[in-house]
Amino acid sequence: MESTALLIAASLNAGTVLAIASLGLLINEKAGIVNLGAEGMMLCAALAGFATVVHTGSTVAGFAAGMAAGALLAAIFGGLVIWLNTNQYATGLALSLFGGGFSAFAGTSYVQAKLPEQSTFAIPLLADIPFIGNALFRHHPMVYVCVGLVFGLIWFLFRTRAGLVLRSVGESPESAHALGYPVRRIRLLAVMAGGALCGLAGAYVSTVYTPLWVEGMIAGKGWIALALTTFATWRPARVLLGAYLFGGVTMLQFHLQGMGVNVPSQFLTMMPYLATIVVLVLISRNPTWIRVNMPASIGKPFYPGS
Amino acid sequence: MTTPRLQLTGITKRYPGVVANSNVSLSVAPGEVHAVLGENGAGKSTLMKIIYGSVKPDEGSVMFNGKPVHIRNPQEARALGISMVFQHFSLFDTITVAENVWLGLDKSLTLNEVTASIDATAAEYGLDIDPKRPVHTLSVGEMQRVEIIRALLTSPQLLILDEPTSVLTPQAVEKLFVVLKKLASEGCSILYISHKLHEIRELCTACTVLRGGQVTGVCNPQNESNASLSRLMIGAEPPALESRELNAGAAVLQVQNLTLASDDPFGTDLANIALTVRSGEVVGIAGVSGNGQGELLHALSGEDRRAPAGSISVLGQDASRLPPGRRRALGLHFVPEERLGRGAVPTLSLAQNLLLSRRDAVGAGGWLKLGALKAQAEDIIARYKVKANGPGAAAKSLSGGNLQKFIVGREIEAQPKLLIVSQPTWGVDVGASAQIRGEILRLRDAGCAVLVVSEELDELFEISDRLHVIAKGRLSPSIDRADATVERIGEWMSGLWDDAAHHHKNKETAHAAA
Amino acid sequence: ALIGCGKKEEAAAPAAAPAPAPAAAEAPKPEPLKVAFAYVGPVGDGGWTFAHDNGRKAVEAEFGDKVVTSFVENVPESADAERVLRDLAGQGNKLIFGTTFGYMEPMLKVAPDFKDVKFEHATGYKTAENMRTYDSRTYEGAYMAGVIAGSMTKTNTLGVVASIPIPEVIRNINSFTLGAQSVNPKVKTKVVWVNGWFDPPKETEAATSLINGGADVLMQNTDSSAVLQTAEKMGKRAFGWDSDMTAYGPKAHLGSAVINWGPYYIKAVKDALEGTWATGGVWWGHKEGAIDMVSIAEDVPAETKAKIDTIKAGLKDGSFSIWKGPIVGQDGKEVLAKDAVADDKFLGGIKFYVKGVEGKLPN
Amino acid sequence: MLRLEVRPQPSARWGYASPLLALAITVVIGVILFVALGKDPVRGLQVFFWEPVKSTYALSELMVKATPLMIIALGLAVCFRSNVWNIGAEGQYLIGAIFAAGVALTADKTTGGWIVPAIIVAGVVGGMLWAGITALLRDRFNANEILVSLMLVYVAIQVLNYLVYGPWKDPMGYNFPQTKTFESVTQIPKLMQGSRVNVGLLLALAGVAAVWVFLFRTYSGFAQQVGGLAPAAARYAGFSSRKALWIALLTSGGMAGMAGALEVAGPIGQLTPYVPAGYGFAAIIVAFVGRLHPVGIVFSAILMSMFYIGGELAQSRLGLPKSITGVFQGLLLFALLACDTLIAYRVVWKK
Ligand SMILES: Nc1ncnc2c1ncn2[C@@H]1O[C@H](COP(=O)(O)OP(=O)(O)OP(=O)(O)O)[C@@H](O)[C@H]1O
Ligand SMILES: Nc1ncnc2c1ncn2[C@@H]1O[C@H](COP(=O)(O)OP(=O)(O)OP(=O)(O)O)[C@@H](O)[C@H]1O
Ligand SMILES: [Mg+2]
Ligand SMILES: [Mg+2]
Repeated sequence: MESTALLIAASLNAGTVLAIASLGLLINEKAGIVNLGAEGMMLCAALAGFATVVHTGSTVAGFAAGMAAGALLAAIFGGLVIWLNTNQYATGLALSLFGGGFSAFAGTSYVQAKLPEQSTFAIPLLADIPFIGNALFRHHPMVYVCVGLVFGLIWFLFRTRAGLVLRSVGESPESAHALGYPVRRIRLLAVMAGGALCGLAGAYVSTVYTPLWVEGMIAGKGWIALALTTFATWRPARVLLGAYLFGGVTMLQFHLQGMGVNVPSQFLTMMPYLATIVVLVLISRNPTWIRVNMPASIGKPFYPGS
Repeated sequence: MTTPRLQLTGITKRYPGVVANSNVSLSVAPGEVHAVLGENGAGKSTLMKIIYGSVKPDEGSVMFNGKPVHIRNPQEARALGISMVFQHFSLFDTITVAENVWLGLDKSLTLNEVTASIDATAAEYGLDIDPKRPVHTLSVGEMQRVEIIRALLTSPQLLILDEPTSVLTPQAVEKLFVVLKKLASEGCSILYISHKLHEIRELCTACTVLRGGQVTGVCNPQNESNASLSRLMIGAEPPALESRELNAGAAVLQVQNLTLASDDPFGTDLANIALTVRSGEVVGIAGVSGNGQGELLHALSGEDRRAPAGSISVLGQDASRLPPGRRRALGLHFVPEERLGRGAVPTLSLAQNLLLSRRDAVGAGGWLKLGALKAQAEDIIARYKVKANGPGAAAKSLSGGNLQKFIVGREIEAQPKLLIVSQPTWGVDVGASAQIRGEILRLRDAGCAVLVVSEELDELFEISDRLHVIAKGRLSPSIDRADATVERIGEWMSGLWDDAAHHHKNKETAHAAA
Repeated sequence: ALIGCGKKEEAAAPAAAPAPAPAAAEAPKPEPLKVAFAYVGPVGDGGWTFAHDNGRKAVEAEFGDKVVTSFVENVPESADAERVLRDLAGQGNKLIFGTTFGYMEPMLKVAPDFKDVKFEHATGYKTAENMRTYDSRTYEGAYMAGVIAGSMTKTNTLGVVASIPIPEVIRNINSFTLGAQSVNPKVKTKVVWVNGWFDPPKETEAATSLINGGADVLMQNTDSSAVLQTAEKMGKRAFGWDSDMTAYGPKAHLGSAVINWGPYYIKAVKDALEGTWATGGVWWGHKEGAIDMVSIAEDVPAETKAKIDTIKAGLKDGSFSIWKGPIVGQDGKEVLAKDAVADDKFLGGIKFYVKGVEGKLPN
Repeated sequence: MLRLEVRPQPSARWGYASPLLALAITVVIGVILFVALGKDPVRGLQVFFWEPVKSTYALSELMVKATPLMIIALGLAVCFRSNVWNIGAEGQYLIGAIFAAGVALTADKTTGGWIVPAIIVAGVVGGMLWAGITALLRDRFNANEILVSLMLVYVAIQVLNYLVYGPWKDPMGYNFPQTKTFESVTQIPKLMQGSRVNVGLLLALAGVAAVWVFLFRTYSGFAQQVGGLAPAAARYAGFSSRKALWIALLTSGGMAGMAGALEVAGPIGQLTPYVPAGYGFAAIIVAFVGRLHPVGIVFSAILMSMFYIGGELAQSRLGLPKSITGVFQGLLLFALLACDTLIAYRVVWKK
């Protein structure tokens, strides 16, 4: 019973990393840009965040540094994709490769570095409720921030004019341009906001989730985050749900191993990926569903006046 | 003399390779409906975009209400009181009417306030629309209503309408004119762009004519004739087509019971289409775009192969499920409406683009005979007077009209038994239009069956022997050209032919005028 | 910690062709011995490769200018390994260490082409005329960790984050459990495999899941400090592995089972310098100074600390054997009869869990 | 302000100049990096651009590295030209390696030379099968091929792990996760004594020719690419997009699988958990840097391999970390993408 509560807690924690990054990518995609460089941005941000915490001792400063690093790399990507009209997929892949290499290169001296001690978290009173307390109320604040972010993003995208403008740019950049919206600047901002969130997720991994720095430590989370946006048909709440599910499946395999379930661990390790494929297939079968939710200009270049 | 609402002086705009506007001056008085007339590519849209701030002029000045202004973007234009309805809608499919309107307003209104004012304006001008509906569920006419409401809500002093009627039925055009005349009477100036002469003569009191980016005349259209306007516009009267006598033969294309759900969630479903095209005749399909033309053409060309078996036959062979290549083998050739991206691959050369529908230069085992391909392309370029930088020129480097000539040439040279053409002269200048229409008629006279789908009624009246109208995915009965009138076809465009059909039991030979 | 060859070596570097380099000429002042290391991970992993690199530094400290060392890190255990090893040999290195199992086959391919170069391969089992193997008895450290764990656990549930199910790791899990049972027969061990040596986020997740499953003392046979850090964060206890990891989790740290490659590397260099190098295989443990349990936490009971000292002494003089019967397998069958002492062949082929380890051994 | 202006015709001159400019930019940044790190930049450039080609042996190693990259990238070029975004070549490479290993493991002392072609065919089939899953899900369910092919990489890795940790583990291998080393008859024949270059290089070069002919001289190759350039035009012409999808994925999967087979039965000689070396991902970059052109891919594969080998050499020669390879590769691709803008646009100065 209590171990189930802990499994839930661990799943939420694991899902939070994915959700934050994926929400960032969702902002990008709502504006019509696919950034396959998530992994690279997260790695650089993980290093930037980690190094900042090592030097300042402040986790918050680490998060800020991670976000800045993510936004900076995203700005480079955005500059190429939005202003120079480079292929989004290729540019994203280049960013992944570069980010992975650069973070490893720049991070060599931080590999053994140690972070200052961190406190554990518990929400007074609530944390002591049996089962629920352990499952839901003993998390790092970022877990709750992430939930807040989802609601914030829903409000922003679907309740504010700015959100409407962002969506319209992703739906039809030509029309938005004709109405006088600075499409490229809006896209750049969206890409940078997305980069900042990926950066936040990366910094969370290196400073809280697995508090250390080693090269390649994001280990594919950026790619999963990318899959989650499609998985969630570009809906923030579903991104969160999907991320928790994915986190749950990831943790479940260790949990099952610990319980001595006799399945080769390789098959358990496969589970999250297979689950993603299955959900993608289920979701993609309904074209209307995709068409209504998917930003129509996604992945397509826009150059005003051409 | 009153201060003009808008005064343009010496506007010049150059694009690589073209001067879209050259030293254009124009003046619009308050409450005036001012036409800007010109053939395709004359520079009308460019001039309007300059006024609206979405294009920057290279030279020249703009005065609004007597004050010099530098309009840097559409927001500034709207702040000044200039509003525009674009030739190509600037609407967003997945969001609601109200949200679409909201995006075009700069005032700090809430969405609810916008919804309320849409309802109010709609009532005032008789532009019925539900603000809660997503745009993709609207018909094209309704979409334009959204555009107009959006413009009206900015309380404009100058309203620009870029070819608003190309998507409307004649009846809807009448309604629109009522709205525009009411607006003008309230003091709003209107810049009205069109190349339809009768509309301009009915609505406008002033007219600036553009040709090749230059002003070739200023006049009051009420005092002009179609011929004189046409002279201003193209420098000559359009060459008359010789109409020869009809010599229709056996049915080449037969469509019956064609019912097909669109594969685009936002598309139009086809219902029970029946159609026959015989050799040696041109059958036209009229209708406002978005009423199922796209779906029908996809089903006929084989781009959509889901048509029920037996619903489409070519020369007696069931073609409903054949791929395009096999239909071509049967003699069915097709000129699609989109030249770039569908009729031709933009980045490939003209020669390579031949391979889309022609296999003359494909050797054994699929080997490409590049020399033969090049020769074939050169031949079409020469015969159809295509202005291009040789067979190696990329399709996208050609102007619309020249590419259209190339594509039409490509299909005609295949010696089709059935030619299906969509919007043969859409966006093509007069000379080229005349040439293309002439080629189509020559083909007819040679015994080919021709089906033309067009939104231009004038064009259909000019080249068709019989006409159908498509509306909401259904096809009207056929009517002889001689019996068709603009009023009747216009009525049919709104889907109201069932009553009419009652009166004419024998639709092929009916002579009674409606 | 990065070193490179300066101009001096460059001049001396022979062509990188696979042809044997000219034999070192007898000169009044002998050329320094060039020693190279191929590492599987980054030197900064704080674990396996870090420990090897400490060994390399020990060699430099011991021999001063008589040797020049260099290393290549992050050499994948793929077709690249052969090229790197060949390049190192071609560079004039006369003693080359390959520090992971996966270099076995590549090294076997390269060795015959460089007869005058001595190859040393860690943890493998194949040898050649000029290639020998070495390893350390990591299970001694695991056993000592088990003793401490057994005396410290409150839930009687221990957890092991295991890398990949090779005999060494299985042996370590078993030894850890045996050590714990020697002081606390009720102890059970849960195992979670991460199928990799170095994947900190995954190690973290595995550790979290073990703790959630009730384990309150963790041991890991992976190469990062992630497990210790997770225990620290979740208020549980854990060990350092490969190197002293106290700093990564001062509160959680119970002790570090360290590997000290220095003594062996010094011996190997000496063999090469003095011409006494011969092929074979060595397996060094606490006795030779290769394995130790260090930085034991203050709150570990004195009697446990005393027991550890006894074990160390016993390992040193040979009076104590960890794998001494009776030892019962998971299925209850006796795998080692009473008073029988396992030989190295037995230890090398362990494919079972001892009683007290939960779950089924993968394959 | 600097502005981009569309050229009426893409510039052929910049088509050739852009890769050179991109390389120059990468080199300049590299030199700055070397100087910043206190390394001799001349020595640095030497390590990356001279040492990997300075001798026959070095060249042969360069080819060993370039061969799989070239083969995979050729397949990907066909794929990307068809607008099919297979980024799971790594998984197809792995399954190809597994299939090849499955055949190689059946060999014994008496097996004849036929086993080598059988191994290669098995690799091709394996890669096709794995890519076929992506094609099937895309075709039948419209599932995004980027994500599916990528997820399948992780699945393939676990399949490999399962086999080498489980059923295929060498019984004599002390439980280490690897198959037994293949019989020597399974070795892909070497091209010359003393080097590891094998007939894989010839297959790669034959592939270059074959892909070139297919893309630029055959009707089906033309049809294949129209789908990528203008899907509506392909539909109009009657070039089946489903067929193009399948051809694209099966070609790239098959080639990746072949690369996997050549690698396990070539330089590796057994199946280990370390077969996934990232070739499948690197080949994406190779394909792009090579402009999705078969001949371009030959050059870019060599260039990328120089970066790889240079990165290794930079460690033992200069004391630089290996990750510098990724930095340079990423920079090169960035620079190339940016420079390619000059093909379609010209930079003008406008107020
Ligand atoms: N962004 C652009 N870049 C390059 N050339 C352009 C651009 N926009 C317009 N042109 C060219 O400028 C000329 C005038 O175009 P414009 O759209 O103003 O014509 P128009 O009179 O509105 O024609 P239509 O009746 O087809 O709408 C054409 O030759 C067109 O090709
Ligand atoms: N323009 C043409 N003229 C004459 N024959 C043609 C033409 N185009 C294609 N064909 C022939 O028609 C047949 C079908 O061509 P098509 O390319 O449409 O088939 P396909 O796309 O392979 O069919 P499917 O879509 O069912 O796989 C082939 O035999 C082809 O040679
Ligand atoms: Mg226009
Ligand atoms: Mg077909």
